[in-house]
Amino acid sequence: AQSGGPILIGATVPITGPLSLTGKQYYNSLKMAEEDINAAGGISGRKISIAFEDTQASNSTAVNAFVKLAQETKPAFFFLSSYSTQNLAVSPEVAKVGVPAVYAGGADVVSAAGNPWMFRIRPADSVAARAMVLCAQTVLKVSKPGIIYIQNDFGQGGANVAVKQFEAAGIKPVGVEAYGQNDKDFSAQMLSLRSKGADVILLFNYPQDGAMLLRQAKMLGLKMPVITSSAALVPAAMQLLTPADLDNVWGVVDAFIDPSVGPRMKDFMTRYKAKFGVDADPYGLAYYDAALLVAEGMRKAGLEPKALRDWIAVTKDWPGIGHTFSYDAHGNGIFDLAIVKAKPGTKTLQLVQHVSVK
Amino acid sequence: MKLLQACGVTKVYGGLQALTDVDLTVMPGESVAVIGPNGAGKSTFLNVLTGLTPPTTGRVLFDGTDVTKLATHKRVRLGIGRTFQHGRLFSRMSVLENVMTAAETCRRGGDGAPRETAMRVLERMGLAAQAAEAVGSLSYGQRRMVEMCRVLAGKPRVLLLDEPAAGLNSGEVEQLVERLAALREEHSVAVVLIEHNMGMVMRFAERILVLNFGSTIAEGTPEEIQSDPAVLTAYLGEGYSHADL
Amino acid sequence: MLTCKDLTVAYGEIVALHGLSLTVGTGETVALIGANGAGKTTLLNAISGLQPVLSGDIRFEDESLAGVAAAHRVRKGIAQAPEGRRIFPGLTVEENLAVATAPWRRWGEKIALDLERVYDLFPRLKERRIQLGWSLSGGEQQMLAIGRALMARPKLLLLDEPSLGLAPRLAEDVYEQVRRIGESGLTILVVEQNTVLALAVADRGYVLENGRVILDGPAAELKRNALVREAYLGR
Amino acid sequence: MATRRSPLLLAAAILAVGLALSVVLSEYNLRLLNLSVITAIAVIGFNFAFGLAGLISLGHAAFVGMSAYTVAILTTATGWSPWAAIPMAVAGTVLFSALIGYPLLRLKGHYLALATLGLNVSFFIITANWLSLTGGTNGIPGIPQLRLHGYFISGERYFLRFGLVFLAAVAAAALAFQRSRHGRAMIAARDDEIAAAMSGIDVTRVRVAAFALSAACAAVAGALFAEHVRFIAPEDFGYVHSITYLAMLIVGGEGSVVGAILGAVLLTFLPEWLRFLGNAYLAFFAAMMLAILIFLPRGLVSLFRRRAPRRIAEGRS
Amino acid sequence: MSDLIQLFVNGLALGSVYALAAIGFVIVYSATGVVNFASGQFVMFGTFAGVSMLLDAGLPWAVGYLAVFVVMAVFGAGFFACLYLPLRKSPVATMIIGTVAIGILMQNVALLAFGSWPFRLPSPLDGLSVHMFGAVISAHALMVVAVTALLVGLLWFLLHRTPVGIGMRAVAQDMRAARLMGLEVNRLLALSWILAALLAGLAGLLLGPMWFADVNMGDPIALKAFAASIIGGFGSLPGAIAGGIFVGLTEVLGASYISSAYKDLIAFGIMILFLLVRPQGLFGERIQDRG
Ligand SMILES: Nc1ncnc2c1ncn2[C@@H]1O[C@H](COP(=O)(O)OP(=O)(O)OP(=O)(O)O)[C@@H](O)[C@H]1O
Ligand SMILES: Nc1ncnc2c1ncn2[C@@H]1O[C@H](COP(=O)(O)OP(=O)(O)OP(=O)(O)O)[C@@H](O)[C@H]1O
Ligand SMILES: [Mg+2]
Ligand SMILES: [Mg+2]
Repeated sequence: AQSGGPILIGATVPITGPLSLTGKQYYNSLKMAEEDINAAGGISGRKISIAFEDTQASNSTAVNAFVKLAQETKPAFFFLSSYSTQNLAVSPEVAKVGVPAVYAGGADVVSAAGNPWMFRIRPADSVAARAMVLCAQTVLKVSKPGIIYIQNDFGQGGANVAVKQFEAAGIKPVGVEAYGQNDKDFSAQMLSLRSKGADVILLFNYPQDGAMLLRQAKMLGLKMPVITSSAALVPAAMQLLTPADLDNVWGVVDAFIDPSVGPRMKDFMTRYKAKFGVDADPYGLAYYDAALLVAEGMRKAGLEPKALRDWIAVTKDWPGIGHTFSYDAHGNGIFDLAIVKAKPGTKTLQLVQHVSVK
Repeated sequence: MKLLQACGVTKVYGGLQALTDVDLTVMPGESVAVIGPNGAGKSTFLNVLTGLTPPTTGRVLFDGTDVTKLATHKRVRLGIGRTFQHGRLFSRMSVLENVMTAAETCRRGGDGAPRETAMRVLERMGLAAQAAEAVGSLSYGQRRMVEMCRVLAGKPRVLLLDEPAAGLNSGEVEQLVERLAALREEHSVAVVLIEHNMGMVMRFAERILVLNFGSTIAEGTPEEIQSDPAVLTAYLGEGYSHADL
Repeated sequence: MLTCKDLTVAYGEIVALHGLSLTVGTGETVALIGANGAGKTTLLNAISGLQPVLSGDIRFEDESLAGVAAAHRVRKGIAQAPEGRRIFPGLTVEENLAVATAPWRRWGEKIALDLERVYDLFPRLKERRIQLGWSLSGGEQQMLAIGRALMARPKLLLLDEPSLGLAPRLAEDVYEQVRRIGESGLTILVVEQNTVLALAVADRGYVLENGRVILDGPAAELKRNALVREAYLGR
Repeated sequence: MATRRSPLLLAAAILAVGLALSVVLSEYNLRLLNLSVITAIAVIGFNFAFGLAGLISLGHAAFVGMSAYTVAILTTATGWSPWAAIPMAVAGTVLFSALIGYPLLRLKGHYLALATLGLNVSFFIITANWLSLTGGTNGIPGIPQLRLHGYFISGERYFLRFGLVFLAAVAAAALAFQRSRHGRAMIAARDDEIAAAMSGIDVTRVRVAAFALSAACAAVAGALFAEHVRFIAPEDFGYVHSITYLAMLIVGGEGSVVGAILGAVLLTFLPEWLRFLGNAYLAFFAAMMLAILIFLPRGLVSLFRRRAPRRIAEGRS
Repeated sequence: MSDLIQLFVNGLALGSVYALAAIGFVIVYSATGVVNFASGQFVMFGTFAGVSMLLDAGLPWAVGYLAVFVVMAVFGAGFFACLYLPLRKSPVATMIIGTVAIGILMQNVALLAFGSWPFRLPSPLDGLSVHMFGAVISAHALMVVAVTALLVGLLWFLLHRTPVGIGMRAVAQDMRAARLMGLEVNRLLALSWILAALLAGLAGLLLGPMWFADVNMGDPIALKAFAASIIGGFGSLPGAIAGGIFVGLTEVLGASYISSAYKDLIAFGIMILFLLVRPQGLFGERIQDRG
């Protein structure tokens, strides 16, 4: 569609509002990917240029941002937000415009809707939840799980899958407790699970409340292990915690971010830190990987939307830094996660094992 | 046939006995004044008659039916009209619109269009020239007259006036008395008047009820009241004499 | 004590005072009478500094008040009991009174004597000391308004229709107190519709019409004046 | 003065301007215009409650949401036609508003504002948690499109023409109502409740009527919203949206139908126009809103109307 | 049983924080008549002032706290001069929207200045906690409870027993009459806003260590503070504390014994109920219209 000048790519991510905490990482990673791709010669000699628009914490704003880019910038490709309701809201517009797009939101309904233009670049919530259940069953070998989840699409979805998964294995969770996105006290939820005899707590959380939950668990003297989803262990949350807070905490994270993973990871981490002054997290990495994936797609299949989409749709075993991408019929590409745990007395995460949920 | 009747009205606010067992009967076309010191309960009495405050005990009858439990607006539609001590107008409306609201809600079969009714009332009270003005730009006296017009546009059968002469000078009071008298004559509207201006009360009222600390201390013709020693001490002041007016 | 010279005051395009002049001597009680809308309240507000003056000058104790904010005029000794009373509805009677001591009160200074003086004048207020302003009857509010103005320890007291809404006996009482206050040496400028009462306590009077002084002189003289008798005293 | 303009003229003007714009604007601007049209209907409704009857309701978005959810649930879960679901949603919302209006509208001023705010928060909590009915925070996707004579009303352009008809009708009706005796009764009940009762106005009924009318418009807007976006989630109807409606009305000009429309359009477009400012755009948006409040206290409509300054009693709180 | 005590203690601590936020709101309301929808953002500014002074500038406790108060006082004065004064005569709803707009502005300015990462504000009592009756409470939370109680006492004394405080209330009720009483209206109003900003600063400093500093923390706090002040009685200081604790306890106990998903519904439901049955709240005075 485009000719001459740089190849335009659109990114609608949350830059302001309560979701901007993670949005900032997407922004950084995409900026870095843009530079790296262009430094490596761009796409067949043409540079790429990413145009950003803010989605706020609002579905409507997300759609506005998308339509604005689609109409005015006419990008060859889109990066969508990691918030599933925003993705659900833009989904019809993406289909209407007919340009391939990747998104990071986990909710299964997004892929279930069967929009052929949208590809997920993180594990779906059901995948992550199943990994957490696996962690409880195989690593910790516990049988009376309790669940605490954040009251949004991510938490609700994750908790539901986890309950089903446990039940499939003949285990009935002793309790499922919710908390609001802005809550500051979790004693009721945690004490209730303790009094019901939970021998492990699964946490579906966002970064900040995740950190607060972990701290309050220690404050309340909870003894059972805690399995937390990715968010509580991203750098933004980790900086709020002490090593003691991480005691007996297991994380099921999207990707294990550690120099030991390999030279590419190490390189990414060092450069990211040098460039933005903060540590890389799995969310940002997902966008970076996706950008490289798409760049390769553009080189191989060209800019024609349908061709590009078809190329992504059949991608198998594409080696990203954080994950291996293999797309299925619903546009889900990531099925592996990492179980991590802090080295005792420190905040350094160590890999316990990889889990793959297919 | 009694038009408006209050039987044994008592009103208690917390520990304060604002009205104690007050009776009043108003016949059609009659003019009655309620006087008494400040805080005697006169405005409270009007509030009870109009339904703005429920009495603690006692009943209010209008035209033979018990209206004690009836909402204010329904009493108004039956024919009870009232003005307020501090004047209450709809500040975002013009003079005409103010008067029209009452003409509209109290419209009965056979009445003309509300706008005409309202205009007619304004003309009679000498305010036609100001019809289109915003009520905020009127002087105090004019505002009181607009309020009166609004009540009249509702075609009341009894008119309850709370200190209509306050803030008017004697010339204006004179005019007010004449207009009220004309009104009574033509439409046989009954009037209950609360007023501290004794000149007006004595000239206008056929009967006077005197309240003090919420209780009736005297009732009678103007002549009787003016010479009642209890009224003189409680209200008019020892030095009161007719010549002072 | 107070001199107004050629005052012009307007509300937008409506001119309320047309070059009005007036003086009040120290210790005098002066009555200001006039029909509705004559501009009496406007004049008091101009003196108090609530209403900006277009032209002309107001001098108080030989100092021009031009550019002096309302709060500072109170400090200089001009207090007003305003039209409509304007009691603070959510303050108790005593708090209403205490508010007015702000201009002179220093830290820790007691106001008990001032309160006592007001309660002496208006015993009813003492009974209602802890009642909230809004719940007072009209007459009680008027007493409170005057008492409140006195709490400012003024040299010049401006009263806007103090008898409005008062029972005859109370109106007389209030004027009796006004007289007492006047006799104690305070200078008073009182606006009044009840001409009889006002002229009974005043030393001198002014008659206002459409924003102009049309007549002035000693109270006794005004009481006899044909025009005043006709327009303001009835018959 | 706007109130003298005939309602039909206003409707014609809306249709004319809207149709002209529907031809020239880009898809993106058409989308924003569609959002403005839908929002304008809600704000006109809000004008009944606030502009006329003086009820500061911060729960308006809950009514928009209630209707949107009704449409969404009826069309997706039970397979109703949108044409049947929309009237049902409007009727249901109006009924509900009247029912809660009776107890709630005894409150005034800040109290009502905070009570309705609480109502809106409660609505959010319920829609976010009642998984089986509302789909929880994931919302309800896949709301079927409207169909007219066998054609889908799809695409921003066609939807705009469709929405404009509603806006024109609602605006004309609102204007006519405002000038009627019922509108005057609402203004009277706002200006002085006691005097209104003393003029024979049933203040409670008038208030509830204003509230219900405002809910009716909100419901129309909600139904259109569901049909426009075809995906709804609890956050689309949070209390922040209620505050936005109030802001739109005040920025446009309280008490005026034209003002309601202007405010809705401006505050929908403004943040989008400011996007070029990057991270700072919302800060600028807020600053501009403040500037309007300070320099145009009577709202945008005051730019178009000349009126002698009214004497306003000072002070009273 | 010890769980119940723990819940109770946590509810109390949470409630004092709400109360603390509500106090700033109440002061503004009773001294200026404004319902400040930006009150949550005021607290957020306080927390971030703490972040800059204690974390970024690394000042020692006493100096850092003092610096925060200076910053907040200046902010309060600026707010008064640039925003409150021009909007002073607007109707209630315009004022509400004005404060909402200011809240958005503050939030986005903070975002530009501090970014979206949360911070952990240190507390002098970090790491200390108190065990009693089988429950644990951090020493810092205990301090919040104590400070809140003390503050309410002090402020109540200020507003009801000192000339300045009575003057502030008078100004809120009738500005014109207040000028006639010789009150320096603007000075008192400025003082009210400065006081509100100082309180927000203190609230921010106390909140930061418990809740993390986050540019979006304002609205959720404000919402609970509203509920608290309604239940306690709009504009009443003892009400703010009673209401705050009521909301805090309802939230924690409701989550524990009724439903964690619907716990806020309970809090707001009770608020609405209060408005309907007893609009003056637990401690509020009722001012009526007399015919
Ligand atoms: N809502 C109320 N709550 C408590 N007390 C009240 C209330 N309304 C009136 N009062 C008290 O009841 C008494 C009677 O008041 P009311 O206003 O009826 O007097 P009034 O005779 O009209 O006096 P005035 O001539 O001064 O207007 C007063 O002492 C007043 O303080
Ligand atoms: N705020 C205002 N805006 C416009 N005009 C006003 C305003 N206040 C007063 N006026 C006008 O100025 C003139 C003088 O009013 P003022 O209130 O001084 O009269 P007054 O002599 O005190 O009358 P009253 O005896 O009724 O109190 C009147 O014509 C009035 O309509
Ligand atoms: Mg009275
Ligand atoms: Mg006057």
